[in-house]
Amino acid sequence: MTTDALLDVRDARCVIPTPKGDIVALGGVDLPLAGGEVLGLVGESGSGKSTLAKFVIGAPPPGARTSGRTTVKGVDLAEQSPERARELRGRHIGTVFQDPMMALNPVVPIGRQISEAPRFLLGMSARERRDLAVELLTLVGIPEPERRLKHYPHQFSGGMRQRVTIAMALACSPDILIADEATTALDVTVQRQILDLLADLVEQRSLAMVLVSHDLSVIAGRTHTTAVMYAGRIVEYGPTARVFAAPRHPYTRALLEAIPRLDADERSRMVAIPRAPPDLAALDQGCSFAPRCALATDACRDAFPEPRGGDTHWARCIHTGEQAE
Amino acid sequence: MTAVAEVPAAPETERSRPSPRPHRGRLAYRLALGWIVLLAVLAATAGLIAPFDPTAPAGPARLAPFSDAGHLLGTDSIGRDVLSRLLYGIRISVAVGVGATLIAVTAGVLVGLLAAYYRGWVAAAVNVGTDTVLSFPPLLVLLALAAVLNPGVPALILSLGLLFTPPFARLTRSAALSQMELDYIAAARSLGAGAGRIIFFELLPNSIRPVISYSVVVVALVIVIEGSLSFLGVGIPPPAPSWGSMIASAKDHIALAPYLMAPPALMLVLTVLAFNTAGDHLRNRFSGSAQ
Amino acid sequence: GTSEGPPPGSGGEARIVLGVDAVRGLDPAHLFNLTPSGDANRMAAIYGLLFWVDSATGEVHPQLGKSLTSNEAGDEWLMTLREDVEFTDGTPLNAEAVKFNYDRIKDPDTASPLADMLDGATVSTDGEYRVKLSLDEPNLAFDTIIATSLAFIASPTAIRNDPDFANNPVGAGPFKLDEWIRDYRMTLVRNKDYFRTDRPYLDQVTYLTLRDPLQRSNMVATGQADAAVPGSELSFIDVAESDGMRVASAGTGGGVMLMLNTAQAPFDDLRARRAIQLAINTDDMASVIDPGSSAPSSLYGPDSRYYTEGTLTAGDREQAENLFDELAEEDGPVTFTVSVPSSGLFVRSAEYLQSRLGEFDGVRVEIEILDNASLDQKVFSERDFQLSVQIVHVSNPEPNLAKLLATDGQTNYMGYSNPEVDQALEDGRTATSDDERLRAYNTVEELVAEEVPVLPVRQQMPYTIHSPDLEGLVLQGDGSLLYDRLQVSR
Amino acid sequence: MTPFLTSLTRQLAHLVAVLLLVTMAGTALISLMPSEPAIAILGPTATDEQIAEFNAEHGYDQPLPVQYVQWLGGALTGDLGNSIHSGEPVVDTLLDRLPVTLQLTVLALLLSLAVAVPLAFAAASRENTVLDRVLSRTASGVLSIPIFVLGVLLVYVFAVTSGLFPVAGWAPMSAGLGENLRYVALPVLALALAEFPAFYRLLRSDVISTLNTDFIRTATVRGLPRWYIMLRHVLRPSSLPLITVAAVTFGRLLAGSVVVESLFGLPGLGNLALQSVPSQDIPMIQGIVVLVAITYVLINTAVDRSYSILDPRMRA
Amino acid sequence: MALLEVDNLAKQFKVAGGVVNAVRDVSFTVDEGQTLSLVGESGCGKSTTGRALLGIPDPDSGSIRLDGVDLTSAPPRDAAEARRKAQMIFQDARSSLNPRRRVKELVAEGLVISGVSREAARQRVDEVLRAVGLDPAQVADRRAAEFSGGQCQRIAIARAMVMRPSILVCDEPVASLDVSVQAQVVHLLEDMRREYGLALVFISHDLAVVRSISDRVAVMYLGRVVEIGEVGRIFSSPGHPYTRALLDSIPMPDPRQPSRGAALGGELPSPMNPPSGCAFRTRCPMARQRCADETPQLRTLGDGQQVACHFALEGPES
Ligand SMILES: Nc1ncnc2c1ncn2[C@@H]1O[C@H](COP(=O)(O)OP(=O)(O)OP(=O)(O)O)[C@@H](O)[C@H]1O
Ligand SMILES: Nc1ncnc2c1ncn2[C@@H]1O[C@H](COP(=O)(O)OP(=O)(O)OP(=O)(O)O)[C@@H](O)[C@H]1O
Ligand SMILES: [Mg+2]
Ligand SMILES: [Mg+2]
Ligand code: NI
Repeated sequence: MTTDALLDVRDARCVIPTPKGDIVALGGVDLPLAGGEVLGLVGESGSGKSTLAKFVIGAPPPGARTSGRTTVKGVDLAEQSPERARELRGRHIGTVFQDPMMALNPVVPIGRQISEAPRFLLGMSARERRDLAVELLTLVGIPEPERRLKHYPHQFSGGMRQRVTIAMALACSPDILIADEATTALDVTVQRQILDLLADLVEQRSLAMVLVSHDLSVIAGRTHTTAVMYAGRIVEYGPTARVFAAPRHPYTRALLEAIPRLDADERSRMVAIPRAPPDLAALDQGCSFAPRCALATDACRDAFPEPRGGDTHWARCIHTGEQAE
Repeated sequence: MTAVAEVPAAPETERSRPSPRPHRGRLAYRLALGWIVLLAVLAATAGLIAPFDPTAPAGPARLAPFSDAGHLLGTDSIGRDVLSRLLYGIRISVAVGVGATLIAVTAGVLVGLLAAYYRGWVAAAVNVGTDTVLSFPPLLVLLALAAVLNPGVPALILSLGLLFTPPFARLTRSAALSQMELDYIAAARSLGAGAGRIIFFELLPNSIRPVISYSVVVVALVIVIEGSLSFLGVGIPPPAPSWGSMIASAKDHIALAPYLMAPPALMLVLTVLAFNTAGDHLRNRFSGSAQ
Repeated sequence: GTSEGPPPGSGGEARIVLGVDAVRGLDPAHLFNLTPSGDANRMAAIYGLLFWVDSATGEVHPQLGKSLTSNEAGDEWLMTLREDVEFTDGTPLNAEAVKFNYDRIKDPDTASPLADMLDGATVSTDGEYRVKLSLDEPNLAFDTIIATSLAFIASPTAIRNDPDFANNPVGAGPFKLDEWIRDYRMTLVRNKDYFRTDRPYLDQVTYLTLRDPLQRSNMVATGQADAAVPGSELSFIDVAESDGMRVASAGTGGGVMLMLNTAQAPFDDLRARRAIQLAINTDDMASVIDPGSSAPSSLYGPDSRYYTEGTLTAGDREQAENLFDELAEEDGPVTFTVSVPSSGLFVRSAEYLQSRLGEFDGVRVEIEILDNASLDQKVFSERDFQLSVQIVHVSNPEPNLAKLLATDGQTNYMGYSNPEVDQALEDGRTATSDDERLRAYNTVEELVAEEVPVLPVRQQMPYTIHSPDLEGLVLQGDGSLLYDRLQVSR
Repeated sequence: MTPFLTSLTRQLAHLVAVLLLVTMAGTALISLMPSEPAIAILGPTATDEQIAEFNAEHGYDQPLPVQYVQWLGGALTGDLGNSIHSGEPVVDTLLDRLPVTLQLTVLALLLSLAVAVPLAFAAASRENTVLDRVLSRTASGVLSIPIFVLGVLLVYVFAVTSGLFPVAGWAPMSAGLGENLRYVALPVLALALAEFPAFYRLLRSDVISTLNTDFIRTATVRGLPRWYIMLRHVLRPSSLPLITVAAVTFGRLLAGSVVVESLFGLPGLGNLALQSVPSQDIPMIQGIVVLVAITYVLINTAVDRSYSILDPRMRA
Repeated sequence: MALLEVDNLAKQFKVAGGVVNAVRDVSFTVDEGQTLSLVGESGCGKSTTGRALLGIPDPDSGSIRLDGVDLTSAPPRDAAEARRKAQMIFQDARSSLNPRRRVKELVAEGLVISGVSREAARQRVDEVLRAVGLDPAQVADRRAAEFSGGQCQRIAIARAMVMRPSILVCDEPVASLDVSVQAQVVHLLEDMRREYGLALVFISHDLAVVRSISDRVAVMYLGRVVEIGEVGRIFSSPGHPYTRALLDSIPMPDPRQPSRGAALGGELPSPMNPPSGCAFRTRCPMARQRCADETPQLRTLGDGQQVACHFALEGPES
């Protein structure tokens, strides 16, 4: 494949050793991201979404064995020295994590936290950095930014903290924004504010964004492309509208059905996916969804299916195209 | 007097670290455990395997160097067999270490749990109590209690136990306080469980882990302190062969027979090292899997 | 030690390490820690001595005093003083001053531990420089008592005027107190008005204190100090000599003794005391408790007039066993506790006794280690003990041996009472001829060997370790130095 | 009342309660000891009348509570009585000894921190490498050597054989700083060696856990240089437990680096305690107890306050 | 008479730097077999209300009548007796299970405390474990720490059900679960309710789940109930501007669905110094002076729907 993509991840693998055996958190993931594209990454808890995000930003879980390559703006990071790779990532990729309280150093004033990366990556002077911090705080909608620079993270509400981390992520004017469950810890009303803010920023600054969430509803209205993860692999990939309208993987379908819907009939019965998610330490070579899949056949258990259905919308299921009815 | 109470930091501050390097320090831990087990066996069988009576002179040899005349580690200034004294010394050193720690753990855990459960004035009283003990010059406590109770192993165990109670109380309290926040305590309460039940069935088993790993370290600390006290001449009275008193008396002859100091000092260092290593390992293991 | 050495050097400082500080001050009426490693050395430097006793021979010599003579019977003593001695505050050291000091000791309000020494003595002046001492009971060895226990005279003016006199001592000795920082150091400077214009040689004496005896010797070895009194263990002598240090020593009598409390079971029974005596090989014990030392063969030192080789009985295990068996049959095993202070020599002695006597059937020995306060109380004051270990110096039978063995003796903690011994001591005191005295003190020695109220187990040898630079060390009394003779060659 | 005042009064009440209890327990403990101060002072030759007089003079014939209250009355006016040994005011003696112990303690603490902090950072940032293992094993090893063995070894190596430092003894600041430092060097080294492993181990594990927090990972991911992260982001959050332990250690050393003081003959509080307790110098013992307790409580209060400086979350 | 009657409940917490009014003046009733949901944003006092019902901890003021017994004023023995009829499933199921104890002990604990014999207890434990879909033979001897979130939720439900309560307080029972298992737990609760005629107090911030399970809904904001009523009424015609904003903020799992209404501005106020008057006024599109001066009381709009807003039902434009 060509690398006109802004970000290109190829065959990302990540194995985490634990006392109970090796966990295959990523089992070979490809992920291209074009400029200006908003990609949604969904999947159940433990499916490897965060691991993928961490892989991209170069911070795999401690002790993990990783392989695969990441190309940012045509530069293969694997060919760079570790320091250079870190700099490049810091320069081009901004990251927003789930829990802002965890991502902010509790004992450093937020002004400094926002402006320290430009000091080292862009060589900004103290004055410029201060102005930048004020500008960014204004941008993310924090009132009285000058006064707030000296405040510590605990002096902000949850939503404001998340805005601060977004300001931090934007400090070096990155091209890519990775938001890992950036709104899960927030309330619905605040969640909506933040998602709106992110959408505005993507538009204004023509950023590419990876929006990671376990909640399909969050992905639905906010992304161009959707990738569905299951047990460390992307099992379905395609334009968001098509994935929601005509899911090709039985897992995606099951997930969509399981979402409790506000617009459903009152007192309608919620739908569950039978049986428990797979144990990542004991995957066999077959389709990892097979044990929970109504369509599963012996063929599913032989080998993990290759993507089917074309470049723009594909699914890793040999039953792609078959209807569940 | 060396340390009383390097108070450990609040337990399990580390967030769940899913086992970074599960095999780390295994070998050292096994060696340490092996040493401790060996000590236990030697202590139990000292009477059988010690070649000589530890308090009786073994013939005319005095200050004999190593492996002289059947004395593998030589003889001390009184002419007693160093190896035999070393073996019997395990009993005393370990008895003091373990005994004092047991007292401290029992009292400290009980007090700590009460403070965590009742808070309010109970907690304030426990605070005052532990600070009182902690702010006492330890030497005074040891000397005074020894004078009151007649110096000896029981007095030493008791006073060291008392001195080490506060750190255990604090450790337990902070561990238990964080447990008190958890809903299983509320759940037990809503099922009608009373104070005793909650303290002993719910709090205790969940707060005990940092205490266990710390207590192993305290055993080592106490063994060293016993040595220091003998060194200052206020420890266990002779002829009981504690390692500390062996080192102290070897120091009197350091110019004539410097080798005399090696066996007890080495024994002490190895044992302390073993207990420390075991304590570290337990702490790592507990904080790795305590979720 | 050397007495008259090379041509007198002048100036310089001697740093001397002692074991304890003069915690309770330096009032001569309240002599407490009067050991060479404690206050005896400081007192000797500040007050000087009226008369002093040669540690080895027991002979009395004058220093600040001129002469000390008695009448034939020994109940009238005349002390003649020099006319040119002044205290550093200008007060003359005359008969008045001596009387004042002695009367102060006798005064019950002073509560002086030396009061016993002057029991039955009346002090009067006879002219400005003569003091008359009239004794109720004759004592021909009273000069020794004066030289050992009553040799320090302080300025009466200072005592009268300064309530804190103990901390600001004023004497007529070769040095005077300059600075005293407790537990750090005490600095003495040359007394320019010392009666001998050519002495002292040194400009300054500095005392340091260090508890640990080995460290004291280390300090001299590394040149940090010029002299040290390591303590009671003789084993440091060998170490010091092998490290190139010099040792000034004197073989005196007495030494480490087992004290058997004759007022309490089991040692109220002579057989038990004899059994102990027979059971112990003192040569062996000496070399164990203090490697390199040996057992004394007499109560008196090898250079003493009264010394007779081999008066103390040698051990005999078999007899001891028999005696123990006999006792055990009557009242069960001989059980007793050894009460000792917590320092190495004494603890080792106790351990030695326990381990050696433990080999006999029918003997059971416990050890009790006591801190100083408890030792004072239990052993010395209440005398509630069975066996203890003490060091007793006997450079001359008077006064120490008399204090130890006489029925009312001050240090007779054993509660020992034997009219024969009392008589012999009395005879020794009043004997007019040397032969008579020799006989009396030999009788005492024989009785001690027979009745065993005490059992000497290690010889005594006061000593001071010093660097080759320091010269003129003469040991007096229990082993402190004569300060007007010290000099450094640097 | 403002929250600040409330917490202050609570702390004060705590302080007072602790001090009262400590001094009471001190008085009781001393009185339980079987030997009598009178004999310790007057000597074994003292007569019964002399003892009675001594006891009356010092109030030791009164019932214990009365003795305590009288002592407390004095203590409140800053009069801790006179040592019954030296006759000097206890306060003076304590003030004489305190600087020695204080200097010893402070220097030892600084030295051990100066060694422990860089080593801990070096080991933590290379967790589980050879360097880390070697450092950690060394620390555990040193931790296992009792200080009295350590002290004797140091004396032999640095004083007796090489003559680099004095064997023992003390020189006050007034004797010149150089001289003072020469004397204090070995005791400080002994104490620092004994204490540094605890700091090292604690800080190492705290730095490791800080390094594992999300905010450090975020900082790393943002491309910040390693040294900057260590300095700005790791040091402060990792230092809280270290401060607690350092403070406790400080209090403990003040109360008695007895072994070191006695081995090196330093005129400090530890040595004073070692002399006073066995010789029954009651006012002095009580004085030491008060001094140590006050220091301990004050240090704890200071640590509490320092938390809020280091961790803005704790500022009310 | 209602099974549960709550009147003017209030609870404060002392925290560093001040006092949090976690619950203020909350009243509601729950009938037998009925489900009342408490919804609202994080920190609005849902859990505090739910827990106060069980006395962990007791409220500062207000009354709770369960089956006619006033739990806050009855003699402790009677109150304890009455309280057994109420059981709770905690927000975080895992932390509500003592990790060191075996499942059978956990579930039996309530019975043991109330003096049921060991044998009888074991039977009932097996029974109830089976009822929540766990195989007693497999799970009884394992410890809670070994189970997944969904399984822990089931064990917690079993522990509550074994006491045969007449009312069950469920604090966010599905919030920490994946969508794929959420339904399983919700189904289980509904089955239990049907089978035992259980009343539920269901706490959740997820309105979609609430809609599918409840009869009535109470919406809370900063410690107060701002709206309460039939589930259908609330969802179709919310009276309080906050309820409306809440409903509008919920994302729809449908890329084509346009966002409804305007997003709320402003941040959640700190519960330590809530705004004067109507707490919602700082974020309310229709706030006026009156909202700052006067705290609105619940008033009935009709059909049992009550709203605490001075301008309920008025559109933002008016
Ligand atoms: N540091 C780690 N040590 C061990 N296992 C880990 C670690 N980090 C992640 N895992 C495991 O890797 C797998 C993928 O985890 P990951 O965090 O990527 O999932 P996720 O899709 O982000 O889930 P969630 O929605 O819960 O955030 C899980 O099974 C998880 O348990
Ligand atoms: N034990 C406590 N101590 C101090 N404050 C508390 C305590 N419990 C709750 N609070 C405070 O009371 C308020 C209400 O808390 P509560 O847990 O009832 O909210 P909630 O609606 O359940 O929120 P969530 O949806 O996050 O569970 C919050 O501000 C909270 O910080
Ligand atoms: Mg995740
Ligand atoms: Mg809640
Ligand atoms: Ni959700």
